[in-house]
Amino acid sequence: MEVLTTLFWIAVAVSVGMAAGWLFLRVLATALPGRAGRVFRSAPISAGFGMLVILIYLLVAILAPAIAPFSEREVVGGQFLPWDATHLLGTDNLGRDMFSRLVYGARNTVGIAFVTTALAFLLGSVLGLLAAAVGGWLDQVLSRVVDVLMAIPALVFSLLLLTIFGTSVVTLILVIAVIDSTRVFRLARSVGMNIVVMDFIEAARLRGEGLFHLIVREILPNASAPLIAEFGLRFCFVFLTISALSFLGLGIQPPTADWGSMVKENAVLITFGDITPLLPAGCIALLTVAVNFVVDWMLHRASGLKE
Amino acid sequence: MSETDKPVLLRMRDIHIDGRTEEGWQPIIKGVDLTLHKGEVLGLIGESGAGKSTLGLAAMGYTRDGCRITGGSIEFDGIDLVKATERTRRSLRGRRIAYVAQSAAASFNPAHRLIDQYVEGPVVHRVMSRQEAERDAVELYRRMRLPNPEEIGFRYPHQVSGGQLQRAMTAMAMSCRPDLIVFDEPTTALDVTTQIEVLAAIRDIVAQFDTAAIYITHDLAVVAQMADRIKVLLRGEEVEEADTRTMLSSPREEYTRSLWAVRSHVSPAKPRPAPDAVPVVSVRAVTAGYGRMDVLHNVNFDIHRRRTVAVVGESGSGKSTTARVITGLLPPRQGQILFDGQPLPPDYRQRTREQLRQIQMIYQMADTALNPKLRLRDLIGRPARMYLGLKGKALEERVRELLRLIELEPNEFIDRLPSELSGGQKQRVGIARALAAEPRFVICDEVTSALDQLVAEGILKLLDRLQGELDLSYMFITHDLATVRAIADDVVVMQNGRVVEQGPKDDMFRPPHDPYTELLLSSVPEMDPDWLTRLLAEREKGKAGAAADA
Amino acid sequence: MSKIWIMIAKRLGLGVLTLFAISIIIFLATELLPGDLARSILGQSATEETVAAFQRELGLDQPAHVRYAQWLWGAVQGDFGTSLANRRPIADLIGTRLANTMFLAIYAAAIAVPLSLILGIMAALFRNTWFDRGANAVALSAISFPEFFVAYILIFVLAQSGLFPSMARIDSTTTFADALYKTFLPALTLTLVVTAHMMRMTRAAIINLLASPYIEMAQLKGMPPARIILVHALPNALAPIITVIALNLAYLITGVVVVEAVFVYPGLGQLMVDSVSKRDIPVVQAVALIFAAAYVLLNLLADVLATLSNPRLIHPK
Amino acid sequence: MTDTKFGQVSRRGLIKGATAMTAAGLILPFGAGGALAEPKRGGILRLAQGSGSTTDSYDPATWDSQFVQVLNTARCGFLTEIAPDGSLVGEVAESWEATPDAKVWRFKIRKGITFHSGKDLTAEDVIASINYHRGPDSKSAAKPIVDPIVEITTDGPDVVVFTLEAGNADFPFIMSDYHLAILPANDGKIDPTSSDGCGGYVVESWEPGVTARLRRYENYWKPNRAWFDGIEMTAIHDAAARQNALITGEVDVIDPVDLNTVALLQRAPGIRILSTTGTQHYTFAMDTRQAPFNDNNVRLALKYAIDRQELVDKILNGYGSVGNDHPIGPSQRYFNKDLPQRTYDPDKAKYHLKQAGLDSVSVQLSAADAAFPGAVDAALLYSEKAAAAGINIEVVREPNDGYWSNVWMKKPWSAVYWGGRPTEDWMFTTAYAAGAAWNDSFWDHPRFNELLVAARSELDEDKRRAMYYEMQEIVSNEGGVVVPMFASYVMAMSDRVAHPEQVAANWTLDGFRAVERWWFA
Repeated sequence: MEVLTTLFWIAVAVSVGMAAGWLFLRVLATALPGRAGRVFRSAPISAGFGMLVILIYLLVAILAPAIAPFSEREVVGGQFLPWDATHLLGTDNLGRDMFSRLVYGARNTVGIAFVTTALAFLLGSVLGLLAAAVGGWLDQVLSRVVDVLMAIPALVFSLLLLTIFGTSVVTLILVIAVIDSTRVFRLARSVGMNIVVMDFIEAARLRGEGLFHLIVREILPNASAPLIAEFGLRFCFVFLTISALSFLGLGIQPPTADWGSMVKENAVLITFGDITPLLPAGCIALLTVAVNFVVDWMLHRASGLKE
Repeated sequence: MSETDKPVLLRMRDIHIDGRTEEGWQPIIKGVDLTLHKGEVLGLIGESGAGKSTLGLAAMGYTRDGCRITGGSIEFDGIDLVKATERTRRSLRGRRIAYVAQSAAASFNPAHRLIDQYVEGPVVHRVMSRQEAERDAVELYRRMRLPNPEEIGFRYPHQVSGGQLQRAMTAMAMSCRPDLIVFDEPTTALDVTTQIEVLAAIRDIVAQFDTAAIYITHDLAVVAQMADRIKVLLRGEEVEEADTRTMLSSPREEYTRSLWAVRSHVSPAKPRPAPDAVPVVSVRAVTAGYGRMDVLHNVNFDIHRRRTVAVVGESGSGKSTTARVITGLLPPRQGQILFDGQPLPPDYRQRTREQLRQIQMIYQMADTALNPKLRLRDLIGRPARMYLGLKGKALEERVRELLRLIELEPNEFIDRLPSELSGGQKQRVGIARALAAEPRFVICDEVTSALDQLVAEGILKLLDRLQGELDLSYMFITHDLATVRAIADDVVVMQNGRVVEQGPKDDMFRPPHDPYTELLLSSVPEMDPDWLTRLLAEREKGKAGAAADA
Repeated sequence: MSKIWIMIAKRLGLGVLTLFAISIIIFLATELLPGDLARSILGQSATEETVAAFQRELGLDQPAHVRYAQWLWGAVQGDFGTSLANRRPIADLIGTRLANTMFLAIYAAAIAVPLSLILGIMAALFRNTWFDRGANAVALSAISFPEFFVAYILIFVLAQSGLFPSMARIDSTTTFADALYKTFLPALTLTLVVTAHMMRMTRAAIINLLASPYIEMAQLKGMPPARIILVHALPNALAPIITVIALNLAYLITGVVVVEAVFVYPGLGQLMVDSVSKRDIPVVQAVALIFAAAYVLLNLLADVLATLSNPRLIHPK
Repeated sequence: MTDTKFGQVSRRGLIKGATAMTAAGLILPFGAGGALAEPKRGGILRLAQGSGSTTDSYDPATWDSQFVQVLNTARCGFLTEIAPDGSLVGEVAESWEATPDAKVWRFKIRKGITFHSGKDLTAEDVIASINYHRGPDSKSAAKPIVDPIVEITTDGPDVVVFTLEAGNADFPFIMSDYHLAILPANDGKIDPTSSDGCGGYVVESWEPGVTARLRRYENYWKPNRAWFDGIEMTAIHDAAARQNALITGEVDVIDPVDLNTVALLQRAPGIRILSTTGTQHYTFAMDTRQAPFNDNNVRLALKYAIDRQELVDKILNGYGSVGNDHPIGPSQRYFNKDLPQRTYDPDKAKYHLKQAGLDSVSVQLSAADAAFPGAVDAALLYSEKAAAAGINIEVVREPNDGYWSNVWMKKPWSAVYWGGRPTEDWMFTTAYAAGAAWNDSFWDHPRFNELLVAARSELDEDKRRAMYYEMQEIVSNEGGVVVPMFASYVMAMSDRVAHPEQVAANWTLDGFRAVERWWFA
């Protein structure tokens, strides 16, 4: 019976999500003029759902202080208060408002993940495309260095680096970004390799274009689809890395609310069937699914398959 | 020759097919009727975008992703393919209706041996057992005049040459002895000399098994050899249909006549250069290659001011490598390139910006030669900005001027992406980009071979005009002798990295020829429906004669 | 085939260089870590005197490069030394744990690889249907939960009901069948963690090929959709799939410290973390090298298999 | 039952005093149910603990985690043992006596004790075992506590004589320290890698950081101890995993219990919570040499700015009691009952800030869960409450890894955990005496130092009490350590496990001796 009820609610959630996604697409298609509108009209519902979720997250992140009834660090009541009108989602182990922390968590988590991923991509794709464009010894050196870095397990490596350099948000971002950038490098290089053999690159070289122009104007725009797709995945993995680091006692400094650490802080409750830890985990999962739905759609458009 | 007394095999009535674009569904085929009798070969002809392939595939009840049949009926041997279930259609495909694709190299699965792909059809359709099918394959390979018919099936596609693959694919299409084969431009990707063998093999086997065929091509001379009847398509609509000889001798429609007339452009002969004139570009004793392999052996030729030198040869002859040596992409092992009598640094990276500016290149595939993410403003403007330092208004004015020069309306085109252009327009943009540098020498690498003949003709005329206006010298790399005839002043014939013959065009097209030049020239299809038969007979005779001589 | 041998030889050579570079990086990193073994073992009880005595006994008073050279000299001769913390030979220390780690990795892979291939192929076959989207969403949700959280949920659902043990304690006396039963939950956790990635890649690699002319050819030969996916698309999609499988296998070997902690599984990950926190440098080095070697070898294996799957590379013209 | 053992020594007042020392106290509400039936033999106790590292070893110099402490307490014997009621009883030492100045101590070694290897325990073994921790080459964590021993000699086959550099009435207590295990000697040296011992359990196998299996030592000399046939100890670091193991019945006892969910765990059927309160306390130690902590007014302000009850409620979930800024717990012998309890008072905090000439102060507080469970949260709560007094505490979460070497006594203000010491003198000497190695507030108070030395050898009970009262007052009012709470040890066990009515509180798990003292009901 319990299974049936759960299935029922899952079905309800999926239907509501679909309906919302569809509606959102219609709105976008009508609201946006010309080409952009047409693009959205042909988008699948899953992509609409994804964009809607991302939009909501962004709004929540930006408007966090306006939405959250309490501050993220303020102790406002007893521990583990149940859900009620004042504390929509109850309170956590220190008596802080769960809902407010989730809302601020959106800001912190999404912000940190975005900065980290952006940095990883800046570093990884610039070097990767550089390796592809220049080739020769530079490519060899960079590729070997990346091979070496990738052969060290990421979690252990970040553990080492964070212990050496401390666990401020800045080092956290830098360490995860550097480790992630090795993965981005690989992708960017292989995508770049496919592009540099194209005639227009040859034409640009013969024109006497400099490296900067070659990479930024000629290669990068054509490598953007797979890079953006990877961005989506990596973006989500940053939460997981932070969460795993929290598990090992590193991670984001309290009392800053971030979903990864919040999962860790409340995880024990799941042992007793309490769903509180599902909330931050669900926030991460929903965003991951949403981002990837959008990414899938973009990849699909880029691949030219019309199905 | 009339087939009308034979029973009807395929009848398409008022077929409408739509394709999905970002603007929604757009019609591709707008109500075409088609009737094909048993054993009859119908030629479908038209330019790209005419809907030839779409129609050909519809004959199999198949539409590509993003297309759908919106109206009409397709009746194959009494079965309505539009209404039939997918399962029924699938059981017909490969067994009773087969398909031969344009690029055999791409259409053979690279992961499996030829024989495995051959037997798949008969086995899955339960026509024969695997052993029977393998035996049958050898027989058909033999009939398709493939070398080593017993063994060739055990090779992977990449181990077999293009012409052989195309024949193997025809054999594969024949594997279930279908009633109908759709040939979709089966020889377009082949060299002329190879094309002849494939055409002959296809013609014979279709005749032997009395198979009906739809033969899709844009090459009139080819279709003339293959088809009993010809249907001309234009933008999804039928222009006219007639028996081959009638169609060739007296086309009714203006459009058809214009197709027929394409090959008429011939550039006016120019005075020969003075013997002491310094050539713009000289290729001097160049030997070059990749890795340890030499691709070019001691290549020598000159290109004079305001002249067009056509470098002719089949794939692998070293034409494009020569271009790479001249541009500096491939520094030669020996020899050098002179520009205005002065040696150029062998590597483009050592050349000055001015030297780079003087030599520009136009590529065969405009699709890959234009950065798909840049608008024409930037694509064309970039060289002008780089070399000539133009900025702002002046730059924009120059881009507009160049667009007008290549006959594209500036206001309409300046902010388009390459993907929003047709093939011919893209090639024009390629030209404009080369011209933006204000070069003196332009290398044109197969610039027309990916284009329809009408479009190609437009490009050739444009290039011809610009040569006069802008004082340009061209090196024209091509495998198409018609192009040579149309535009060249001088011809360089290459084979296996060597120059076998060179001289002014008029001398080249006049016998006696080098034997290779002779082979090339004779392989160019002619509009005469009997040309292939006659040529084969002559070659047979020649061979017999040679044997007799020996 | 000789090409493959040359490639293997080259890659192995590079692999050795990689390992060497990693040993230096790890050594430097552990050097840079604040504190040392003596301090971390003595913990709150450390005094200057005892720390100094401890360091003398362990040879930590020697300069870093001397210690590295000694370690390297030993390692080259196959002697990875003894643990600084408890003087046990590192080979003994690592032996059973390596076996445990490999067991769990292979177990998880044995479930995850076929599962993700089947799901990926089915998703490609029924692309853009609700099956595809559903499988995709579930897989994505599974990877967006932190590993330990997935583990807790599985324990809550499967262990508290008594179906499976919540601890994966195995030792030399555990029978194979018993080990399979006891480590089912960690294996399942890891399966959930890695399946999504492999499944998505399988699906993407196959779909990527569906626009190929040879796929259209197969359709026009009247081949059924399942055969087209399996016989025509899959063999050509193997290279990226193998690569992603290798990456995930490497992860199963090197990245499972959190799962080990939750299920009390004596694997290498926990050893590595403990040794890092105790600054037991020889152990850290040895484990890091095992991890790196696993990564290098799996990548090499992936490349060899990808090469073998490509007739162009093994049947030259 | 211990009367006979002490019959001989109780004549001496000093020792009498020692036996009456009550170092710790007692069973708290949740434990009562366990002590029912008569003890009986049998069963394998499966014990899961939250510590234990792959780097653990048999070397007594390095025992630092609860896992090794419990393991080695089961495996080894010690000269003395702290009984559940907090009094000191002999173990390997049958009895002891001191000179009146408490400088020379004679321990009579019990006869008939054999090591697991079969070797008889002799005075030489005792000397070698203690000597292992002494001397310039000692790397032992116990070195500071055995340093005052000047000489160790034998007097006859079964008497060991310790000569101290200064009198110490609590010396026998020190000999109960968990590092000072008596191990078999060979040529006057113990083998720190050997697993031999004279305790109630023989180590069958030990995979450091994972599991240890022990079986009962059939020749164990204590008649009414070591009820279990064997012990299976597992290290489960993850709190949730530990609880799950208990809930699913895969282990019988877990320690510690995650305090966040202890209430939920208690509701699970067949599970009992046991907590003991003794000397374990959590502190925030500031470097009194550095500004602003060098000003006692700032220190007082900080002491008034913490809500102790909130910490006990939220961090300890009620499993503990409030501290009064000194390290002596309410159950201890000389606990100062007259000292008023300090409470959260932002106004007083502000007042003291004013006195220091400040309107507000900003300080960094370093914490990590390695300092004590919930340390970071405790610091956060502290910070929240202190804000009201104009004190801005920035909580810095430090890595758990390397906390004790890189943060504690390095950062100006950090969270600290103290297991506590059984005697006031030991505690004060360890962490509050000027120049002591672990004086983590770098505090130097002349009057306090003077009292410390005097009290150590003071034999008059009342005078001694007065001295310790004064010392507590000094530490509370002028010390550099905020002591917000005394934390109970909280364990959970299945109903099947029984234990005596009185459970020792000097350490967790019945003073590390649960495996020896408990049984299956």
